[in-house]
Amino acid sequence: MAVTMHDPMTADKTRRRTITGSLIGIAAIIIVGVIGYFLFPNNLALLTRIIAIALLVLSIDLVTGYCGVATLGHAALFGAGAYAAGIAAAHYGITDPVLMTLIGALAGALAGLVSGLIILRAHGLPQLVLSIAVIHLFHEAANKASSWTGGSDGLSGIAPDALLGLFEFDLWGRTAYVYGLFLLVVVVILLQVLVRSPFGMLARGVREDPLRISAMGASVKSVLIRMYVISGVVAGIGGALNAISTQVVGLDSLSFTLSAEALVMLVLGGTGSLYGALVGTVTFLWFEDVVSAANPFHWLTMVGALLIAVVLFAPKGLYGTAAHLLGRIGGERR
Amino acid sequence: MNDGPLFEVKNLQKNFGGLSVTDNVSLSLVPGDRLALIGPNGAGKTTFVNLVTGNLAPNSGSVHLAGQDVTRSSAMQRVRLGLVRSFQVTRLFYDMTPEEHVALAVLQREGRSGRMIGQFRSMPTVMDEAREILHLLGLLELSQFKVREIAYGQQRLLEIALAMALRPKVLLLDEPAAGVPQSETARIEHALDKLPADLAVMMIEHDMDLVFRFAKRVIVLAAGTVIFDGSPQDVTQDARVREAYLGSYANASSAA
Amino acid sequence: MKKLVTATIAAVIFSSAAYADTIKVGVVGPFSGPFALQGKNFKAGIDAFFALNGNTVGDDTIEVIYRDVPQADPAQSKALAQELVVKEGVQYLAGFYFTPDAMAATPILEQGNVPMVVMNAATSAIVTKSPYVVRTSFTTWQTSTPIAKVAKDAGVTKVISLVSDYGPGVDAENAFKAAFEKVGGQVVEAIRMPLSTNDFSPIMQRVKDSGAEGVFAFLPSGPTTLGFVKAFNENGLKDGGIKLFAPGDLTQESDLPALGDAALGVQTTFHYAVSHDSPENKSFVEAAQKAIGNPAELSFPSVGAFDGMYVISKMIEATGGEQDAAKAVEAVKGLSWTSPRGPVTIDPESRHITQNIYLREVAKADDGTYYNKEIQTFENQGDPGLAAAK
Amino acid sequence: MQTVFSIAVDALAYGMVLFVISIGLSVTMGLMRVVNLAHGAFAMIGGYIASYAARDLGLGYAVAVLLAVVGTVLIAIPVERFLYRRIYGAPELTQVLMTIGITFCIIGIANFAFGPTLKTIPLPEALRGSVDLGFRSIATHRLFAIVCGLVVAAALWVLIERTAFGIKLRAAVDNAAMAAALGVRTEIIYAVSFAVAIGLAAFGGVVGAELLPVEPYYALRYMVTFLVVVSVGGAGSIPGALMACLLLGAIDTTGRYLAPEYGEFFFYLAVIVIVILFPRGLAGRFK
Repeated sequence: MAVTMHDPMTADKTRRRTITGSLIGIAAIIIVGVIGYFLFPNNLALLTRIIAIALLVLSIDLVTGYCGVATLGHAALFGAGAYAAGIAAAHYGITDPVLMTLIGALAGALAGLVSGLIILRAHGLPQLVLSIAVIHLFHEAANKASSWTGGSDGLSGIAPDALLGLFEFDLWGRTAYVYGLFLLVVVVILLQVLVRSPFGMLARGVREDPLRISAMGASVKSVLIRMYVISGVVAGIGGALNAISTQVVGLDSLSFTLSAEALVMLVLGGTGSLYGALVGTVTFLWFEDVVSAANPFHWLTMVGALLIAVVLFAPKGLYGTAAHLLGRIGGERR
Repeated sequence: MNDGPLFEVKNLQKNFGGLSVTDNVSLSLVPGDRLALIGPNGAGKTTFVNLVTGNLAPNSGSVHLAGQDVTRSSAMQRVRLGLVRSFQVTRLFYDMTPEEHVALAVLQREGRSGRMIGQFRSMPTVMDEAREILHLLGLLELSQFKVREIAYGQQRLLEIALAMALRPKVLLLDEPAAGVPQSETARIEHALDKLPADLAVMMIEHDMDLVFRFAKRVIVLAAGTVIFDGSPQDVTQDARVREAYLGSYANASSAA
Repeated sequence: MKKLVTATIAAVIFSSAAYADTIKVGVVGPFSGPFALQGKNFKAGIDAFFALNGNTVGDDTIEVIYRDVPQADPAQSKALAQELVVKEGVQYLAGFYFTPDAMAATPILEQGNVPMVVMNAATSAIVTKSPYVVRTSFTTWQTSTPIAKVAKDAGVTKVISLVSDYGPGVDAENAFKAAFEKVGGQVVEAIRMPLSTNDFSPIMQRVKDSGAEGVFAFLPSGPTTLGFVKAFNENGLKDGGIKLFAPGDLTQESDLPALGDAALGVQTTFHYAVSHDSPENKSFVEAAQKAIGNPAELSFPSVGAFDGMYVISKMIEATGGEQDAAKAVEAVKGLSWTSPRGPVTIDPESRHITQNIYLREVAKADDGTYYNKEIQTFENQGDPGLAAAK
Repeated sequence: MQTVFSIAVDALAYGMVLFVISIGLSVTMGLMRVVNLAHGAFAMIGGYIASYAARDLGLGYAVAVLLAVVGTVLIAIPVERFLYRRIYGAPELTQVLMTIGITFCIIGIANFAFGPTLKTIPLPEALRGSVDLGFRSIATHRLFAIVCGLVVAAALWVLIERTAFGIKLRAAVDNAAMAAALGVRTEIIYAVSFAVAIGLAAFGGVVGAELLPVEPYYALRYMVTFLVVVSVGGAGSIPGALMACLLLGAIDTTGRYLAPEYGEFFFYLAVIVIVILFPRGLAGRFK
């Protein structure tokens, strides 16, 4: 067709540029991960924890950053994954780590569906309150079902098999870390594909103007519910990773505190971009680890100061502001 | 398809409290219709649009689309049946490009917008159609800019492009030229000329020049009821229309 | 890159070589957050131990590394414990205020060849999770059982049980019920209250309606105990002659200034009162109060930490500073000594501490401060919880 | 029957305590559109000041309350000037980040300055003890809290609906640019409203201290409760907040009486049902 002859290059270039961008991003994650492995061989447990939480933060980003749904109850999805994987191992003897991960993902998806159906009944502040109510209900349910979950003592007795029958989950946490890094990379690749897909575009549309989306004949609610389920898969994998690597699941994984902290990490890094979520998580947890080791008694003040500083000097979040600045420099050069 | 009109509104009624905002309105459209709906401020045009598109539920009366009763259908379902609207105040995704907008609409029409893998840029049919529509409306050069970076007049054109991409049977244009500087209305008119011939179009508009150039038929709404239904030539001669417009609308139309 | 790796390896070797004469002890506890007070008490107990006994055992020097887990968070606890073992090279893990935090770290012990000394976490089952766990605090079963006899002796036969709805609360409910029914009493109703309860008035109404003559209560130490005790008085239960029995968490010393007159006369059973009258305790309290800064903040976790350090010092002595968890734990099985709380023994079988449990009553001292006055001693109490679980 | 009355009285007292503390938050969130998660932190500061004045300095209760309100407002003024002013009109998530940061800092400072123990505010003789209502006795300070709640509600209503300041405030909220064009100094209006909200927080923190005791984690422990109450009532509406507090107080109290072990379930299920039925808050319907 004549029209397409106009500039077939531009679209192709855009496509190639985004794909290159994604590849660079993935490569960066792997490189940082490998450097982390060699630079902090004794801190792998912390690094694994960061990866698990990063999956939760990514999952919040899917609904908050990409669809505009604010939530303070997302740990429900993470905790569901953690408990499902843990219960499968402790009560049913399903100790294969890959199988546990799949169970976690499935449970996360289910929890995503349930909490999505409730939370999406309102907007704005009432929505935030619904999400708080949901996480408290999940928390109470886990506390009550103590014969399954161990209640407040935590669910212990989770002993995952060697990964692929070859690699034991050892004291040094090497296997858990490598497995976690692998999961993270796979998830980020899939999410890259997702956010660039027609569905990803639809989700961004929902964030910017739901009314316009429905005027195009698409169902806003269905988009949001589907995204909630996907988000549940991601968070559930994070929860399962947590259960596998620490071999115990506590009520904290279903808590308001974790939900709120994860949201703070996301906003810290910058919403609406996968890398923002990762940068936010790493910065927050690393900062917390360093300051709390330096002063276990009064580190909270430092974290508070960091948050205030970010709002004042990097209002789009750390990654968002950096990307914006780089974009401006790049723009001037062009 | 049956022999009835493509689109029909029967005895539509909407009350807010004791006030009838839409009072027993009936009208119908056939393929190829070019209808302008006009009326002074407060005549109930916006309410009527919302009733037709399904954003408001009527107290009584019915809406039919292609022989089907859609009175109880949601706005979304009506779009899928071929009733598409544009907005009086631009509603677009400011962080996305025109190309993405139109491609999304095309994908949505084809039922492919839920696909979670692949990019529209690697779907040749979608790309071809999107670029064709953008080209038709003269937006192709802007296709890679963010919408927030392009001029308002062009954003209005993109609204029309979006509607076209959905290939409607009935198109409801809510003041397509609202907020566009006089110098650029020609481009809007130009775009309207390119709408498919068999499409039924209902336009709500204040700009009488545009109405006269575009419409083959005019309906005047005042105080919630239809007071005139006829040709553009006759509308200015009608006594009731003059009465309804005296004062309030005479000023508004010259200002528009 | 190569340089970096070399440097890292050098650092690792250097740090592992360094503990030839410095023995590191990693202490995990809540040093910030809502339970920071209890973490502060850990540190005070440990500092008091060093103040009284020095920080050397033979020619080895003990160094304590603190890690913060503000709220029960097993994942973080495990990550920090792991970091302490592999990165900091600690030979002993200690502390652990919450049960899930302690449980989470137990899988590390055998692989890391590290004993764990639990300084607070009070669920019976922890010691069964690994043969390298030794506990110097108490269990909820241990402190909740004797109060049943106290209630019976006071002539109360119908009791309503009110506990916070979480692990230790459930333990307390079961312990009391078992012991009270054994002596012929009856628990007419057992209510579990959400941890987040702010207003206890409706629950006091339930107590009135139940027709019980006494209340058994377990709440974690901290803000909620204040509301509970006040509601008990203000709703006329105290004046109505209903007696309140509880393990000592309800009236920990650091909460007493806030509870004030409201708590006067409340009887609790516990393993330690700051007021315990013995020369050992006198010197301990003096050192610990100095360490904590504000004397009013001193409470029971400090003594668990103090004795925990004593046990660790004995372990170091037995192993000569070598890392040998099995030998270290073996050495303290059956160990007896006089703690600030009184005579204690590490039970060789369960590795839990056998100790006196005291009946105390909140009283007002001459200087206007409040304290737990010991009025009766139940000697050599083991952990009935472990037996009950079997 | 007696039990029903008794529960009702408890519910009323609990609801009014919630009301006194949360109403300030309703003002900031509804009228100034700031999600102020640090509200509880200011209530806590009030509690600390009152405790210090009454317990450590031995001042009277009334003086302590006054000092608490004035002192907290004085502390809040620079915070408003340098931090809050930056987030008026910012996205909700940014406001959440900023105000959580402020909360963390205040907790850290309170912990450092006053230590982690519980702080009480000694009541005057008149408020100690219990009053016999015939069918039961109730603590005098609870009656006092009920009265305080009613007085605050009435005073606020008058301030917003009946004074020149109220008119300017509502104008500034509806359309800041227009109000500014009409000569209303919106910055001052905002600063004053913020001060009023903080003063109410401090007042509530002191009056409610018997039920919600003052300690460093106060700010986080009750944050969710305040947020829920305000949003269930409909932010910015005084009658809405009052209804929400009484309703949620009643649900909480009744649930705690009938089935304490499922108290949390009742409460949050009720919240979900109410929010779904009244998405714009209880007061939304009546506007």
